[in-house]
Amino acid sequence: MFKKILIANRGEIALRIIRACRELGVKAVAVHSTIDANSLHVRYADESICIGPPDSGLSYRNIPAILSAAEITDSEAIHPGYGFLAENANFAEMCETAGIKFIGPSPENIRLMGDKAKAKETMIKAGVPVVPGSDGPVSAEEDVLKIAQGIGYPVIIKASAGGGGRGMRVVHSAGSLVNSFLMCQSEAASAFGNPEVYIEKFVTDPRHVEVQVMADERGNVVHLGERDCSVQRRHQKLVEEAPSPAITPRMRKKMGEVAVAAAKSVGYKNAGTIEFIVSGDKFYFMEMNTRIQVEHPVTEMVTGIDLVKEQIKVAAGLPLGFTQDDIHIVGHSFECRINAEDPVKFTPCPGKITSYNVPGGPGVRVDTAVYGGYTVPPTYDSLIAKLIVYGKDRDEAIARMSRALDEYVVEGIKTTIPLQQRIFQDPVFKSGNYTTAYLENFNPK
Amino acid sequence: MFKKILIANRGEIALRIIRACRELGVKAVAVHSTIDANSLHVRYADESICIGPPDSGLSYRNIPAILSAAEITDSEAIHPGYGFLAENANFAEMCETAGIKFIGPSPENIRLMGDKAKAKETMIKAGVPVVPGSDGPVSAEEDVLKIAQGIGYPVIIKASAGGGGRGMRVVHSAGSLVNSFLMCQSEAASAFGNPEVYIEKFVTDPRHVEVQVMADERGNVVHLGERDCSVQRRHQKLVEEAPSPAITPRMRKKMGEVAVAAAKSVGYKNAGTIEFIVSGDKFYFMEMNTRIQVEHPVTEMVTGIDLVKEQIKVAAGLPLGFTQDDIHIVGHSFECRINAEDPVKFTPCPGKITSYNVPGGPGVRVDTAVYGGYTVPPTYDSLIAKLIVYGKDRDEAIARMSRALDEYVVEGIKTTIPLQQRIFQDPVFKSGNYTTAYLENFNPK
Amino acid sequence: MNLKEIKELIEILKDTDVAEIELEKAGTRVRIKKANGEGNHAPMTYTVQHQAAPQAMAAQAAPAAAPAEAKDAAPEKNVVVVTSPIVGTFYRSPSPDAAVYVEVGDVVKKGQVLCIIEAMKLMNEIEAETSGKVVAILAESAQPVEYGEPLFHIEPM
Amino acid sequence: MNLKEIKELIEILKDTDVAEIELEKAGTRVRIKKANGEGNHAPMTYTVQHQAAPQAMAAQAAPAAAPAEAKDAAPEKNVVVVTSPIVGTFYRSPSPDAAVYVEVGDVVKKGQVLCIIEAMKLMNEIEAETSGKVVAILAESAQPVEYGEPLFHIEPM
Repeated sequence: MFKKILIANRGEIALRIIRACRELGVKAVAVHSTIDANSLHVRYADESICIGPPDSGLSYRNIPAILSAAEITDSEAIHPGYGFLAENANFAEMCETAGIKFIGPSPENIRLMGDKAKAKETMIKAGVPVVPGSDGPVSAEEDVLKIAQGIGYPVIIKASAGGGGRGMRVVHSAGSLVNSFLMCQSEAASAFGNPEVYIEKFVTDPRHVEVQVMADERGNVVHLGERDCSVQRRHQKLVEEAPSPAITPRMRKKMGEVAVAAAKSVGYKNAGTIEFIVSGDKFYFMEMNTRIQVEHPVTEMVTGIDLVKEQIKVAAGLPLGFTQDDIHIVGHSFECRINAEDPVKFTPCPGKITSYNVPGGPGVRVDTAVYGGYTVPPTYDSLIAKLIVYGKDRDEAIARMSRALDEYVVEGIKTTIPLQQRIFQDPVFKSGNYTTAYLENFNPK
Repeated sequence: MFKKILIANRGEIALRIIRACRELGVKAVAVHSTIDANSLHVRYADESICIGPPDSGLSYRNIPAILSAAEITDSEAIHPGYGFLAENANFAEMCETAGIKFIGPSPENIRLMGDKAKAKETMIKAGVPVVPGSDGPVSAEEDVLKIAQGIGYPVIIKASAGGGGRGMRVVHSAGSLVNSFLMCQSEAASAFGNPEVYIEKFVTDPRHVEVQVMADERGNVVHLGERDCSVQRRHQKLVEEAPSPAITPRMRKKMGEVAVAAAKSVGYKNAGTIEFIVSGDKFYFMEMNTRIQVEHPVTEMVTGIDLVKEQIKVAAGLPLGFTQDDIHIVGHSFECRINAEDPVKFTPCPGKITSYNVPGGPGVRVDTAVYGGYTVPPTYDSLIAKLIVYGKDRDEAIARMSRALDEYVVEGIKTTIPLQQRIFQDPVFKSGNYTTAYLENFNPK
Repeated sequence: MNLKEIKELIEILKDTDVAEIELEKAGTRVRIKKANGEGNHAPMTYTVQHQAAPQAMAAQAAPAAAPAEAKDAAPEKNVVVVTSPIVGTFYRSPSPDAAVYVEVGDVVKKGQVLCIIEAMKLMNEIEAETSGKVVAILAESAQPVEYGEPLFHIEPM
Repeated sequence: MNLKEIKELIEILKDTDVAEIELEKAGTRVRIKKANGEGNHAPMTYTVQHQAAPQAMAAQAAPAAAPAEAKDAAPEKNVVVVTSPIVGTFYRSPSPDAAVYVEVGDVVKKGQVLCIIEAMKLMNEIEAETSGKVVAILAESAQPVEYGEPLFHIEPM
């Protein structure tokens, strides 16, 4: 096991990693920008190094500064957390060159999964289902008709140069396909200066479901079930749960096996998440995240596995502490991401927390780096806390989250708590029958 | 289910019960003394009633005031918590008379178990092992010799009028028995004005192990495993754990069966705890507590059962939500009672909490009613918080408690945290091989 | 608490022989101490220390935080506050049809019954502890009252 | 609470016989105490104490809380503090056997090398940004330094 680890991050995830280090008897080195000098991650670490000014480009993303900090503190490994340098293949490579263990997958894995086209190609080879479609631009009308026939309606025509919901058309039958195709081409030409379009199956009632995998450096890969992250606003997740109310045990097994096969096919190491788009009993690969996720605690709650400690252990060369047979999904867990944001407009709301009280009691976990009197800086992302609950079933977990949200006092800044309180009272959410469109349409009285 | 429950208590247990109510959708009424007007239990309840001045005899133990408060708020049931009126049979009876459900066992059960001699008698009848002895005073030398012969050495001679460790003599062999017996008699006569002594088997290396039982009002009784509470100072528990490192699965089964049989023999209802003194593979009945215990959370952590919600549900006439077969002890849990006390001299230390930060992260639960800026009044007991951890095994739980204690910031008053930090670093405690004498002898460098 | 309130506090202090005042209110604490100089008045110290709404909780919707104190906000000078000695239901008259015991403006004698508080099916008569004029009745008939809840203001005569 | 409010408070105090006022509000505490003497001309002192270390953490053993600030405690007036622009290892001389770049008392010119900081196996020369006299050297040779850690005090000339 390592003697000392440097944590190249801040906020709650830095604290999370420090906690794992303490429980493993490993010394933790915090790095921080000048504005974070009084942060909890600095206070709870065994050592700390100031690495630069508030601008994360000059501090938390400053590779030379972080490697120097590791060097002068004799750190044997670096945990990147999530965000910042977590999915930076160059950083992982430079760690390797400097003889410092990067706690995560290989630079090659990071690079591969960072390239969406290559990642998709790799997944297809590994037998992972992807959304069927033209697999590249189409220009001939007859090709469009043939492909749509093959994949079945509804289909979606997308401008290659489009994005963010622009340059798309959903087509429900062959009758309007050619017309829509031509219109989409001309719109794309005028809007993006590029008439190229491609065609894909349109996934109805999509859910965002992701499978956690964990791999050691000896070739063992285990999946830890799924998380449902469909409650999002513009791809920002707000509530996550495990297990997903949309996934049957049979689907769970199948998705898990697919995820393990995918990870094995690329020789994956450490923690990773394979994101799927799910519709009914179909699931399609979206992308693979080569890091610990913000929402990892819900998986920890229902499996009893400490993922961050496991990350450190496998990076130190130890075998996984469990096999697939040891993984049992028991109970239900939710996470609310408490952001310092206006709960209606989602505008960031940094500032000083004047009053603060965290919820407690059975089944409640809080991962946070803030405290009463702390000033949330405007410099970094707005996540200030993760409120996680566990219950023996989904109903108990919902009731528990409701009461925990009611107990949470954060004054001085606005947070997303009022929105999350409403979500946990909403019959649609409570039914479990929601899609990624849920939050956009959510407007209870 | 009840619509509204009155909580006849204060502090963390009142908050614990409010949390259970909220999760069950039951309104909670807090009662409070004048000094507790700004307490968290008052703030988190749906309604609150001031019932008297700080003196608990005039407020939290004031039966007429509490029943009036229940009446004017239309409360259907009263949860007594622990302490105060929790084991007051008259109160339970008066609740019954007033048509208010007492959330606990029957007045008869409370009365029976409150009378130590009758309780012991009842247990013997139910087949529960008790410490063998003279079963009353002995006066003839030959009787003493015969009894000691029967139960085996070492034996202990105790003055009937003694207590608190005074008027006792341990005898290891027949040679010194008569002499010790006579000396004890004369000492008892001069010290307590009563020469009566009795004789019992002296239990070597005793551990305090208690079994949690839960019974509904339909005759179902289930045990939820044991808690080890041997870390105590003058019968004040400081650290508890579940399961006990001294109990084998076979003993657990046997003790559990005995506890269930005992509860069934008296028609016991609701939550109860049977305390045993354990020595090697022998266990003897000490007493039965007819209430929820302070240390109930460790059982909740390893069984996944919410005991307080279960109390309310069975009081409302619902059947137990589980059978004996559903109970599986998984993982390991510790509780530290954080008292506002000097960690060396144990003198109470009430006062204002000037700085406060609770531990968080995986496997950590805090049950408390204090917060930054709160003034711990000198009026009530010194327990300010319960820090509970869960780990997949005892080692993980120990490491987790250590790091959680390190994270806990309570400034302005002295607490037992420094002592508990030392306990969780102590090789003897870590080995699990400790007895009730542990804390008295604990004096690490 | 704002500056105006503090100024008022100081004004209040001026014409008294109070030497020092300390007040904590909703996260704000003020302590005012008079100059020693004048020196002829007996140096009396008076400390009002309200257990300020705990900071961590300041904005928490406190369902019933210190209701007694809240209602007891500003009894005027020379007024005796009669508070409820028990939890129960307040009645201004012995029965629904009967006349009320007292009205605002009435002059009562020490020992005179002011109201009834029912608790545990028992009717408890609450008597005046001083003779005087009833200047305020603070609870409504048939309304539940807490321990310490103010019921009457009596101006001693 | 801002200065304007404090000034107003002092104004209020002036025309009263209040000797001392202490006010705590949202983490800031002010205490104003009138001079002992009778005279109105006596100077008034006031202290504004910002609750700097977060209250909840005040007494927490902070392993390395604001190390830069701590060491930078009290540079004198007219002193330029040269801080480390990078994380690395500080060296006072180009090699162990070589003479140090500067000593206390030396006069340096703008652009003159003061020390080396090694980071990522690269030697970074740190130059004086102003001409002046070296009045203090705050780091030891071969010692690790953080970003922003003060290295030299230079008195501009």
